[in-house]
Amino acid sequence: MQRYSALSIFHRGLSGHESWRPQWRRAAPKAAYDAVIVGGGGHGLGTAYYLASVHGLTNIAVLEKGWVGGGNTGRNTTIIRSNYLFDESAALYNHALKLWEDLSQVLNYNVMYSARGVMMLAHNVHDVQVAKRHIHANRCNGVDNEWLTPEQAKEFCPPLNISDNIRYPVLGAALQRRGGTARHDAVAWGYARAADALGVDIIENCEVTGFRKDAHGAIEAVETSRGLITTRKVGVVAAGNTSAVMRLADVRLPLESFPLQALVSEPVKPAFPCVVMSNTIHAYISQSDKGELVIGAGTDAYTSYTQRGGLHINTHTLDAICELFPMFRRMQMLRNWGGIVDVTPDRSPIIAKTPVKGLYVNCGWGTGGFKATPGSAHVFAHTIANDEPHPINAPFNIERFRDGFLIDEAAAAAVAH
Amino acid sequence: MLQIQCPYCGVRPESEFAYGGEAHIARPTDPSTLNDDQWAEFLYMRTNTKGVHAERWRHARGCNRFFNALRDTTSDRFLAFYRTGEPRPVLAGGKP
Amino acid sequence: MADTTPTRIPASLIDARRSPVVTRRDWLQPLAPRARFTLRGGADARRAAGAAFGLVLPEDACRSAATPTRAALWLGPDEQLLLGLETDTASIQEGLEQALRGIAHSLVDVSHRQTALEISGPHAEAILNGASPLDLSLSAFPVGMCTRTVFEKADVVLWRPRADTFHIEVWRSFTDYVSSLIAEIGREYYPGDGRAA
Amino acid sequence: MSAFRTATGGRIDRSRVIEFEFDGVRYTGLAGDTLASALLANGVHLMGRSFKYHRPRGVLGAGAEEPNALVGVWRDEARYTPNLRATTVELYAGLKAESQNRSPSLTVDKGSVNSLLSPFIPAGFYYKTFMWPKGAWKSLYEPAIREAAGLGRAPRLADPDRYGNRHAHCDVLVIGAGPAGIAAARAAAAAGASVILCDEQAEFGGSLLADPTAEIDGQPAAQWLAASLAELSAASRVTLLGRTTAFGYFPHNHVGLNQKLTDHLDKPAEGAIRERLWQVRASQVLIAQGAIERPLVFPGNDLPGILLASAARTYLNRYGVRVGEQIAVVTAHDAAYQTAFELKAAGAGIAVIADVRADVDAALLEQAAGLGITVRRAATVLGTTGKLRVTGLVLGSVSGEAVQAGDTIACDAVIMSGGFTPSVHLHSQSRGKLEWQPALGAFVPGEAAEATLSAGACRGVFGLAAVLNDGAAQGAAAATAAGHGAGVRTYQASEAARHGGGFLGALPQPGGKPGKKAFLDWQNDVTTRDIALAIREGFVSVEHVKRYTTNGMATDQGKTSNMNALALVAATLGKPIPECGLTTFRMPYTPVTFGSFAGYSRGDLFEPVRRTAIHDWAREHGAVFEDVGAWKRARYFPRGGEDMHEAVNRECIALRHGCGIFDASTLGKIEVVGPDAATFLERLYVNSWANLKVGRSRYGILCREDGFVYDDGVIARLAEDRFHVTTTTGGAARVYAFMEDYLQTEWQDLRVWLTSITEQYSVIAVQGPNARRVLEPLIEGVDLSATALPHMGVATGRILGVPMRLFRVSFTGELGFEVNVPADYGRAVWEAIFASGESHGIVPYGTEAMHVLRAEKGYIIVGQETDGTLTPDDAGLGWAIGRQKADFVGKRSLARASMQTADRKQLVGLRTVDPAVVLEEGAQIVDSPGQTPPMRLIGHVTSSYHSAVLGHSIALAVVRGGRARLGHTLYVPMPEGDIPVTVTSTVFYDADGARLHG
Repeated sequence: MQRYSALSIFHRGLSGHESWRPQWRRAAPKAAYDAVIVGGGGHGLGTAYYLASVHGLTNIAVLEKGWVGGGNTGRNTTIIRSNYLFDESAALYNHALKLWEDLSQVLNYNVMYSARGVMMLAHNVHDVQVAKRHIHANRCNGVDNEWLTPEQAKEFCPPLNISDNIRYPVLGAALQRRGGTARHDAVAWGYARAADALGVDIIENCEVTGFRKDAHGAIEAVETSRGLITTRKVGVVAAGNTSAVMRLADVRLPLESFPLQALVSEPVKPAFPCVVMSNTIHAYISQSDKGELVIGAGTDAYTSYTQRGGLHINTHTLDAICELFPMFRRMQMLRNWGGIVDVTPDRSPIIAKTPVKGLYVNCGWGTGGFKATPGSAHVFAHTIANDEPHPINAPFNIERFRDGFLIDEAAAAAVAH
Repeated sequence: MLQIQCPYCGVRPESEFAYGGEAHIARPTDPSTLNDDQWAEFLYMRTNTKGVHAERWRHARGCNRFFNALRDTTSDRFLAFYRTGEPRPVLAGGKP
Repeated sequence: MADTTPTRIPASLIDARRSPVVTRRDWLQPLAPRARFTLRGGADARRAAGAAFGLVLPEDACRSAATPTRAALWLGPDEQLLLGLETDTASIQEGLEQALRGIAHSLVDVSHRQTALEISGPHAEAILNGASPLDLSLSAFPVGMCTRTVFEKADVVLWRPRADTFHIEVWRSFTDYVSSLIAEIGREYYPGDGRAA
Repeated sequence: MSAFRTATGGRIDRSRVIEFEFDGVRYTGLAGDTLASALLANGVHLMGRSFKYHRPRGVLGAGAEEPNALVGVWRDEARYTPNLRATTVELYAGLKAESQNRSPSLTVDKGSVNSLLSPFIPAGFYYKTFMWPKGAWKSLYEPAIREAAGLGRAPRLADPDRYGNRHAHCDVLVIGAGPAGIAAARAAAAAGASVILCDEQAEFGGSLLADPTAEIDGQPAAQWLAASLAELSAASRVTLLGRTTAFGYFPHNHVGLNQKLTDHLDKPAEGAIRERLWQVRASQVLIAQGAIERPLVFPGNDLPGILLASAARTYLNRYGVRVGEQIAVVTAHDAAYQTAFELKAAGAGIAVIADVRADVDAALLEQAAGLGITVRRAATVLGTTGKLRVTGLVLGSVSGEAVQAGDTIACDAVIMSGGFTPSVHLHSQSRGKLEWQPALGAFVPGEAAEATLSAGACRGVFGLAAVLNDGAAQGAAAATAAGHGAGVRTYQASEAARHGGGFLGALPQPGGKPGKKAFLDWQNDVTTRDIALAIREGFVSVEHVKRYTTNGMATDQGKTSNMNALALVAATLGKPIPECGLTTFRMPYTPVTFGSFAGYSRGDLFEPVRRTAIHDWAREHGAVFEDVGAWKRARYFPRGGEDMHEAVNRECIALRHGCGIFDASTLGKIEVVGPDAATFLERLYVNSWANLKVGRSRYGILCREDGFVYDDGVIARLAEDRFHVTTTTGGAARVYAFMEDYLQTEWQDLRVWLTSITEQYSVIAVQGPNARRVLEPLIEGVDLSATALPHMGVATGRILGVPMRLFRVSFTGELGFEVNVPADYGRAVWEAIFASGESHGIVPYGTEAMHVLRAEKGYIIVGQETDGTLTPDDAGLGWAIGRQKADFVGKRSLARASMQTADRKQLVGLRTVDPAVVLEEGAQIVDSPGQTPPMRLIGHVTSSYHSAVLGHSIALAVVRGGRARLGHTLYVPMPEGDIPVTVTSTVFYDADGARLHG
């Protein structure tokens, strides 16, 4: 692997940058692999990287039907936090957060993880109760999260409107200082490059069209648009398309895929120092390194694979932003896009073995998968390598829906009285 | 915002409707006879079709009626609307 | 079911029976309190109720039937909103209950659940379209049409009794919102009116 | 007037001189100018600095495609708007504008050092560095990069302007009012279709506005335009929207338009709407957006003074401005010749026409020769000279593969044309397919995904007559498709310009290597070398190239750059262009103001403020309110400087000793009526209902099918077939929908109907030992005695003559009633009760005291004690479940083994060992002291208060296996240390319920 550094840029710059090599090879599929990952987003590429780097499985391939990082990895608002309520979730997301902290150095690729702080606003008494419950649970789990008064929130985020003249005045906020953002493309590319360097084949424009099982029902091969690939282990990490891929193996999952839109403003000089989220007003916002305000909100109401949604989602997102940050009313939307988010009934992911031997699935991240990328990939690699879940992802199995052991982050946050 | 044809009121904007999830998942008449797997199937398993999807809508801010629709989830184009209780229409070309 | 007409309500209380305050304008008026009933049930209930109410209750979707003092609005295949004079509340209820005896139905007094606004004049359509996503042109929303619908972030019943006039029935706690929003939209056409108090 | 303004011509108003300011310097322009045209008229080309290298830049275009001339504009500090394109900012008197992304000034910019460093900051350099030392990214590098990035500055004050919204419907929405759009609108209107015609510019006419010599149907184009617009304005079913950009194409022919209403005015009227969002639902959408000229890519092509030929023509013919004195032309397309000829006629010198093509139409060459203009064929450009303004063009010549260096032509402006790219943005946004037309060298709209048509240049039709006739034909087709049959008319037209040629990619350089500083994307500073580097590093998908180089991601969204970049990628990879594909076109077409999306939604119009009929009384009596959903509820009624705790303590004690009055109107209420009403509730709620007698009520619990508590409330049986169901305040709408779902889709056999009566009634809770005495004098027709109306009894009668539903219920543990009266009488009845109660020590109390009072009794609040993961049994409500019932919603889920385990979280009471300590709600619970993170958490505190009546704190909590821990000591770990607590019953007060039944 060509090492990246300021010095290497300087040296190669002197010769017109002619000597850079591809960040990863354009591999063609081989006839057989020890393991195949379906889905070339951050989670899938990361899984391949950890399979190779932690578990020594290097004869593996990542199959991507389009281009690497072109799904939700390249379409999200890049928020990173770990202040989840339930112990299981906190453990998973905090595992990820720890990996984020030195991911750039580990991958030798600047993923621009920036702990700018994630502030979640409370607008009513119920919000305050929910926020406090999170803060206490997080503290006891070793996850940083603290309560801010409105004045402290304003100090942390000067553009915030904490006056009484808005519909839902800010009563306070929960702040996770280690939360922040990272550069989404860099995560996919950094993992791709690092995995490639360990021998992983990254195969773009390769769509899975079927699975072959042996007499015992175990996976023995993957059929693809670029030919048959023999393998005994397949990890599916296909986000919004997971249901469709798993159907090829006759595995049904408790998933529904919804359109999720996000948008950015035109770039401006630094105007917004952190990430702010509001569940009550339904919006979240941060500013990218490029200067764009990055804004997201809820999903469209219906399942869809179109990667687009309605105008009303934008009007409702932006009226919320303008209410909280009235000085941004004259800012202009530069670009809007849509992703497909796969959602489980309890809004928590599935990272698990499946009823089919040799077939593993990592899905159901809903609107929040980016932040988990390194942790998700790390424990999924463990699950595939050992045919047993890592203790962190053991609760995130499929059977929990049958048995009622839900990890219901949504219900815990959003019931009004 | 989608345009949705309520079988009672005609074409209306999506904002008048509530999405009701996948259609034709009837509540078992006697849930006590189901094992946990079967019950979980009813509760949670969805086809999440990439293609023609039978789904429920309720004209919640209109005539208040539930009805069903066939929609291609790869284009969001509606292919049929029909009333609750009616069988899923067979589309021209035999596509279910 | 109790008779809902006040029999010996003090005058002060009768005066108190006022909808939430809406600033009166030429083109936007609060309507006087009225009798309102939700009738739900089948065609048999509608036939019987219509006979007692003095109207043929509309069977066609989103259509109304009206006399100078009464109206029946189709809100759903099994739901009608019956409107009458406030002073007729008791007699309407009695008449309907009698006519509907033995027929499965639901008749519920909702007189106080909602208030009514009238918006009229040459800009009524345009102003309503500031918040209503419906096609309100006369060909799409003819005189006599009525429907429950969305008005930005509130639900309303919209009824067009005359070409240049719409009635908006709205749940009482949304009256402020709907009337203020209409006033805000209408400022463009009636700049002198200011925002609703 | 300045040297660059022509003596005559143009569509500006020469009688109205307008003063404005740019970077603190005062200038004058003319009415009808844009900021860009006015500055050009003053000889100012330098208008901005680029994003990355801070290179000096002038205008490139004359419209929405402009990547360079971005300015901040303000009337006052609160109306500061960054990043506006000077080419679309209309001049008004007193306009103030400033350049951006420069420090200290536009001519001397510290950031331009980046340009010198450019060999060492190629595409994607930031992915490869800034990684050491760990942590420095956030503290050191990122702040510096952020400061350097960004364009303008964000507004700092709240925007005082208003924004509007309009929903509209039409048969045909025509987007773009150039010749194609106007012909289309006329055709559709003539057929009887309702038409909306919008155009982003201040004036309709599109290319006609810059073509003074064109003729249509035998008359000058300007006359035809005026007549056509007059005809359309007069048509009753046609709506014309100027300054209106169709920015987004949403599913089902829903198109977002942004209309600018005041930005061009000298003095907008007070309160005038600045911009309006039109949300148009069209039967047919007809796109006539025209085409955008492509720049040519050559070294040094970004100096101020180098601009598109079509822009120069627009400045000349529409604004009466010559872009230079001595102009060099570089072109691969015929149209630039006409611009050169017109500039020459207007008094400018044409230094050269360098044509990339070897074969050029003989007529053009002849005409050029006739005007004394030198034409070089098979030319290329090897560089430019100049610093803040172009001073010369270094030409070369191409012969086969070989490129020969040539001479430098002195000039003060360069106009260039690489041909025209059809604007397929909206067609593509709608998910319509694109087709590659090799002859045109362009993508044009292919199969549509929606009811979409395109006409004119945006679908590759060029030439005035062809464009008009295409517009007319497509307009008629759109009308026909919308149900208005139409005939097709044809136009005769002539124009001077020709429409042949075109070039994609970078102009040839010696040795076949990319030249230095040959820009593809002006704003984001993407050069041919960046594209080459991206491909070298393996970024071969066009989406990857775009993301790695940021080509096409600037505020112009690649309007001038995407096709050249794509051609370069294709050439480098040796693949045909269509095989490389195009990056996705994303909404919006041009940037759109946030405020216009928000529209009227701000403050109290952001979301309805729901107030009860008693709200004003509470306000007048000093209530402090809280938001509960959209409702405002009185939280407490402080007296004389009390804080919340003092007020709540007083309210609680007064109630327990005398009487309290509470506005419970926000509780959801549903009237469930029909012969099968009892059966329905039996199937839905966990409780038994068949045996509930008329005149009695019962506390009901509703689960979801997954067995978790969803809602609760008292349900009264008013008649055999009539129930009055109450829900939580927040649950009203969703419980109603939940009920309708089961009725309509699962149990169609039931004859039951629902009516929401939440707002029909004001609900006045009168609670406390004196409640009966307070109410008795006011009530007719109901015997309030304990025997006639026992706890959970329900009666109808009158209060003050007003019909009333009276519930003997208590959420406080005291003798209590809830008076339901028609809402318009709510306040009057409330006041009468309050007056009656004054001799009995009545106090108004709010939700906070209500919470304390119910917690003292161990009554849960759904959403506070429960969180969607608790079963009725977990919540201590197992007693309510109808054991004999074969089924109810959620029953099967409750039968799962996991729902029966002993270690489920169960509701318990907690007492702190120190009675003065009030636990924090949400605090966690452990079973041994001194734990360190991660702790073994076994539950959390759901409710916690100081109980004034009991004189100690109380708390409710959910704890694993809680009921088996009764009497045990547990610990609440707080940052200051563990707080020991004792597990108790959930009922802290009046455990045997004597007071309730009083």
